[in-house]
Amino acid sequence: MTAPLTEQAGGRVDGQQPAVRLQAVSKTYGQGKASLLALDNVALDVAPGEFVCLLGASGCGKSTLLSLVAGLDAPSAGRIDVDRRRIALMFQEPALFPWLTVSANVEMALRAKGLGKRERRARAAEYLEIVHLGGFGRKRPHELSGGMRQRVSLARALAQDADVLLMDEPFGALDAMTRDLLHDELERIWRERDLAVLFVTHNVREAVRLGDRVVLLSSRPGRVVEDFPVTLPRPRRTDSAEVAEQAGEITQRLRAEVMRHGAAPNRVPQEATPDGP
Amino acid sequence: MTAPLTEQAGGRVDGQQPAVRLQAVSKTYGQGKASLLALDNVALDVAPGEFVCLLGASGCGKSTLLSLVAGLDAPSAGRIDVDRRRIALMFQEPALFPWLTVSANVEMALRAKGLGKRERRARAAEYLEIVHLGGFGRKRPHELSGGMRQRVSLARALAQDADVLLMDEPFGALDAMTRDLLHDELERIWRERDLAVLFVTHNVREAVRLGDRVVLLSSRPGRVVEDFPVTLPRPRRTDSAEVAEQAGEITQRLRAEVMRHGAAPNRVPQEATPDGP
Amino acid sequence: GSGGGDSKAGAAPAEVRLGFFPNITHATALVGVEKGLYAKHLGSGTTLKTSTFNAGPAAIEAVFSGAVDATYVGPNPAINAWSKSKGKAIKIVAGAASGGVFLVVKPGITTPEQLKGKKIATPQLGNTQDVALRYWLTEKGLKADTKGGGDVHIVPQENSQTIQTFATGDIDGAWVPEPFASRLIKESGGKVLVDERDLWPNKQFVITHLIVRQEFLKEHPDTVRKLVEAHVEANDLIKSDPAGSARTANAALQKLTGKALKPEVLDSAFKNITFTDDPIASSLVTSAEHATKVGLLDQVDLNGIYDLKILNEVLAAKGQSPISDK
Amino acid sequence: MAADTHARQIAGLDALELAPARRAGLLTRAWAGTWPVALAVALVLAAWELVVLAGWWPEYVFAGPLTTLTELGHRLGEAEFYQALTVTLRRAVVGFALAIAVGLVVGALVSRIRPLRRAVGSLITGLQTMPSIAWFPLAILLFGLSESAILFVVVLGAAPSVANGLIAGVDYTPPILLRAGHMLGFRRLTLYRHVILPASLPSFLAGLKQGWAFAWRSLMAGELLVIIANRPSLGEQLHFARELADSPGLLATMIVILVIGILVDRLFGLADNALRRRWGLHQVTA
Amino acid sequence: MAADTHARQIAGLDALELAPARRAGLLTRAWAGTWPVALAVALVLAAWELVVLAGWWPEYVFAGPLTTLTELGHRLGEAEFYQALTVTLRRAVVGFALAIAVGLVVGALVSRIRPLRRAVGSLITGLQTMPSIAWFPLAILLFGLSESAILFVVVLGAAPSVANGLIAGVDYTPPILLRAGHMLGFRRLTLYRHVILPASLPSFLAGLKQGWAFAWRSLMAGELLVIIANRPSLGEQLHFARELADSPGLLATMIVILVIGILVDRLFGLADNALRRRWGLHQVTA
Ligand SMILES: Nc1ncnc2c1ncn2[C@@H]1O[C@H](COP(=O)(O)OP(=O)(O)OP(=O)(O)O)[C@@H](O)[C@H]1O
Ligand SMILES: Nc1ncnc2c1ncn2[C@@H]1O[C@H](COP(=O)(O)OP(=O)(O)OP(=O)(O)O)[C@@H](O)[C@H]1O
Ligand SMILES: [Mg+2]
Ligand SMILES: [Mg+2]
Repeated sequence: MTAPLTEQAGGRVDGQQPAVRLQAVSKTYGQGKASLLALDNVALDVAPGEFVCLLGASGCGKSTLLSLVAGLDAPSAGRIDVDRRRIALMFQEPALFPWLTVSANVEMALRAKGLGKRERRARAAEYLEIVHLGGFGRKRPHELSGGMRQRVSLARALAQDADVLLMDEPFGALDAMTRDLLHDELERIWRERDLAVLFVTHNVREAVRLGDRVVLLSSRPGRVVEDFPVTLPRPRRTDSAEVAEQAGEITQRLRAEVMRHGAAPNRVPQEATPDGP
Repeated sequence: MTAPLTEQAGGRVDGQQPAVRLQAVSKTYGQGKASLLALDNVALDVAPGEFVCLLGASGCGKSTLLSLVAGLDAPSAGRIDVDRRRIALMFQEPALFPWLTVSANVEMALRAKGLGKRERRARAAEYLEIVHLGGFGRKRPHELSGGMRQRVSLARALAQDADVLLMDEPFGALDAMTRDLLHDELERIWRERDLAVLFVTHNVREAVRLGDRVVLLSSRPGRVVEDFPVTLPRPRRTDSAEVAEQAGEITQRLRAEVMRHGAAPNRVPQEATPDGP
Repeated sequence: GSGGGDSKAGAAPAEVRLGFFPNITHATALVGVEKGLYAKHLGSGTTLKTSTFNAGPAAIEAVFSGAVDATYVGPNPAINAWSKSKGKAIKIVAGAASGGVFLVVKPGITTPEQLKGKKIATPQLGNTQDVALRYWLTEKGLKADTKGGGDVHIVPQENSQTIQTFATGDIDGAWVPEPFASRLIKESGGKVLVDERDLWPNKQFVITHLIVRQEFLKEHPDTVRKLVEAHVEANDLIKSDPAGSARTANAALQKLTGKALKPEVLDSAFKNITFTDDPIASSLVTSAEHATKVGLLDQVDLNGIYDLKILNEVLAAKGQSPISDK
Repeated sequence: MAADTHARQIAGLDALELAPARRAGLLTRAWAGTWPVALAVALVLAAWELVVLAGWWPEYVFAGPLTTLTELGHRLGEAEFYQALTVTLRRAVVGFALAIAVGLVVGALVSRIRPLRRAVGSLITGLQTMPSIAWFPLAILLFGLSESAILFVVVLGAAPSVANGLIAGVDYTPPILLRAGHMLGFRRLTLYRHVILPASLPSFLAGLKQGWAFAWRSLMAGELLVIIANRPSLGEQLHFARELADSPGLLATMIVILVIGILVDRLFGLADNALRRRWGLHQVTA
Repeated sequence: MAADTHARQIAGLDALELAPARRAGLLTRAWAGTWPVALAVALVLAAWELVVLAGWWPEYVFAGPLTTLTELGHRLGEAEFYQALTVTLRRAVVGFALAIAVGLVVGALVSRIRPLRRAVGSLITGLQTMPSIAWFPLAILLFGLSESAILFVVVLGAAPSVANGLIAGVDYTPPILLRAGHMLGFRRLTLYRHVILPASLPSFLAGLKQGWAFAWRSLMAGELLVIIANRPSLGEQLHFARELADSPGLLATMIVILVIGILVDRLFGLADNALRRRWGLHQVTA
């Protein structure tokens, strides 16, 4: 079942070397009876400069996939290749350093580049400006609201200036307005830097608004069940009819997928099924 | 400016004693130059059995408002009265106890009621079932995905069996499907228990889907700028045209409100303005 | 390590390091240092560096590691050092003090028989006073084992603690040296049951003597001679002017410990101690035999522990009779 | 594919830092746990023997491993050693248990009652810095020449650590958990029992470990306080070994103390691992 | 309105627990910080005087507050006291600084290199439980009768605490922060410097506090090792006070030690408060 999908995914690379390539990747957490197959035989390619959105029910393995690609965890089986590039990961939680100011948190991303202190500070201020937090640089994370923390985390990820950007529900805690503004910013930066982006979201419209492709994961075990190309011309708008239409389609498919698992989509399977049905 | 709003809010109580009443509530964080006026002169009533949704830009003071109502923090000015009732608060973060299993986390909510151990366990299992996490009771929080943790937190809040339920972006990390299912569950419980709910969300449709009223907060300082009654008949569906329409209206107003603050809505004001312009 | 011996054998070292305790039984050193006698005899070529120790073990550790060249100590640490090093580490080159040890008991107790079932303190299991008490008890037909059982319960504890426990009634007596004996008498109304001097021939037994590292003795016999000369002069001074010396010693104590002895304790203690150049070899050997008998010491051969040649030369030069190392 | 694989990117130390602990076979794990210790012991023994062979100090000043281990073996063959060990360990355990009880109560009170904290908070560290010997006279006054006097010194030595560990833990309990507990209806004692104590457990455990070290050291000193008939103890043996300038005896006793310390640390290590596993902290650093 | 106001609901202790610290006036705050201490001191003095008045023990065995304070006042009037204080404090600071350096290096290495941890991890606690006197012979062998011997004993006493504090902190560093650091490109040393060390700071600080207590106690014992003429020290004074069964002297010295311990704790308290303020932990428990 996954074989044609792999080709479909691979087909989009157009002969170019993919920025990220997952081949038959599986991930099992735990051992024995309590083990849980989070990802099963996943194949996925992301081309350089491509914006791929990842959709799936809660707990289907999206974050797991990102942390495998980021190299924070090792797959139980399969192979992950990342082109010799810098990877940035924006975590699902803000993951800010509580002992640093907001500005210093962003500056941490600039340290690896060996910039001077003043330069770092100026750059951090720019990024904070981008996420609409100019002026909050001297506060500490605990003085920010949830959405503000998430934006600092975004600023930090952008500041890393990586070639591959992994984002885990980056706008989940933001209001629609701020979200729209940040969509534009993200799209601009993606264009300018020719980034490869792997973007996890629960908002189907957001996925269609931003992605070149929308990849749908099934639940427990996580498998790639569908790969929708989005060919709408950019710039797109979240509330445009076209986006709404394609989002509707994808939602249908998603709904079907979730339903396939029954009303309680997150029940633990009685046994781990290493090779699927 | 706030006076008519107060009446408007108060008007909906229909002579009955409100479950929650905020009168001219202000909240300032910090002191001196670094001080920040998070809430300014907020008046809000929630009647018993009423479902009030709170909308507002990121960082406008929604979480602050909930924690004032919950009594976790004291207002800098004004008065908050809560009818002699139990309050439950579902935090913006999951706030689970890392040393307890998922089930034990939910059971904590049942301790205060003096239930026996076995009874507690059975009840916790029921609530986990409600949030579609049946079978995950023996895992620990760190073994769950972000959305799953949020649902455990929801189960815990529901298990408290309070009269006033404060919820801070409870479905922010969930996919649309799971969200829909949980909307139904929440609505059912709200009905059955005749709960007063104060519900923070960034999803305008969600607000319209669930709320009796949708209250719009402005940004820094947070003030009540608009109070939309939602009179659509229940049961409502998130993707129905009526919900979409009213959500559209509210979004317009929200957009205008955010725009009023300029493109960068979260700039720190040069000076705290205790009494507004 | 050869510490201060930084020159060839025979040549005077740049420094000689002398140890002693800030304790009235070490009055020889206290007076000698206070009056500058050591410095005087050593001359300008060699400086005196003194180290004070709180007790025997530290002094012996310092001698073993070469951190001091000579030190005043009691009989026990000396025997220990001798036996542990199999006769390689030290030599006793002179005696310093004798006497000053008493069995002080509660007023009601007047005969040895009355000690049955009583608790008696000694400074330390297996030390001279402990051995003396045990031996004395066996002579009186009383049993006391090394674990605190028997007719009389022997409680080894530090002397300071004895002062306290005697006052609070936790113990009924103590076999202790000066100045603790005097303090028990003056402060807590204790009575002397035994003056240890009465148990020894000539009422003499060693309580303090001067030991020297063998290596140092081999390398710098002349320097040791000068030390001994100063030592003898200090003892002579004490004998000729006991009252003045007592004050000098007390002043030194004040300097070293921050606290002088009370005058009445000082007087009584000073009177009970005899300062002598004679190490009273017989008492050391007998004490060791006693220790073996009561089961606190393996047979130890003390032959050769004394090297009194230098002392006797110094005494001879002063026209005094030689001292035997037997 | 010429691209670097991640396996290579996170090679070496970092792989060790971040890769999850794969459960290896029992034998492999036992070996992984044993060889470093064996190697360390071998290295120490070799270095020790070398120092002795170099002849800087005579054997009676610094005994070699052979002499020491012979002495140790000799002791291990005697009943008295086991008596001493039993007596000392019993005192240590009883004293430590008392210290935990006292430390818990004091820590709990001081950490939550503000005026009390102002009044005596700093005193806890003050007491901790007080050497055991300073307490001896008081111990004797209060308890006479009895076991209790020893225990008193041990408790005074260890309880402040336990209390301080708890206080540090309480101070660093994440506010969000306190708030969550408050919302669940926990107040005062129940908040303590269900939220603060478990949240402070890691820090408390660290405090316990330090407390054990204090208890043990105080005990070694305190055992000289009351030398009780027919009851030899490790502290006494240590003291006598030094008193008699008995280098092999001293080193043998030190080895015994070290081994006990190491075993106790292993116990704490087990508790700590269980805790970290529960909290989900083992995945990254294991 | 008959409804309960929240102000009443969260009254009492809980208000204290959860209400944010309102900055009161300087005077009020000074008073709030002073009266509990003053009260505690007064209570202790009164109890002490009562015990003495009860006459259970003679004054020379257990001196009363008056005698003791007179003795203390007398000492405070003498230059020697300040000399002793200076000497001891200098040794304590130098020894502690060395111990921190050693503890940091050892802790950092042991916490991150797995075989090393297996090999010597438990040894750290083992060493911590080793009483100071056990080290004396070795100290003298290595350093002779010098200040270095004292410092050696102090470092051996305190470094294990510092190392253990750091290790505990490292073990309890939230994995998410480690991962964040890793993603920012920090590895090994830089990960240590920018993530692990700051994240471990609270635990490390607790370790430092314990380390100070160990250092101080070891120093009090170690100062007897080398009694240098004309260089009085607190440890020496404590010892002689006890040796001579000088009750007022002992109590006076104990007071001095307590006061120093309390002042040092206040210093740590300041550091700790700054830390908690930074981390946003002060809001709830302040
Ligand atoms: N550290 C872990 N140990 C054990 N199981 C884990 C661990 N992390 C994740 N899992 C399990 O793996 C599955 C996938 O988790 P993951 O976090 O990848 O989901 P997700 O798709 O990101 O979900 P969400 O949208 O809710 O964030 C879940 O069932 C979860 O229980
Ligand atoms: N503990 C605090 N100390 C100082 N300032 C704070 C604190 N908590 C919140 N604030 C400030 O108060 C304002 C409102 O914060 P709040 O968390 O209530 O926002 P919110 O509406 O919940 O936002 P979001 O949707 O992003 O969660 C923000 O500007 C924030 O910086
Ligand atoms: Mg996730
Ligand atoms: Mg919020």
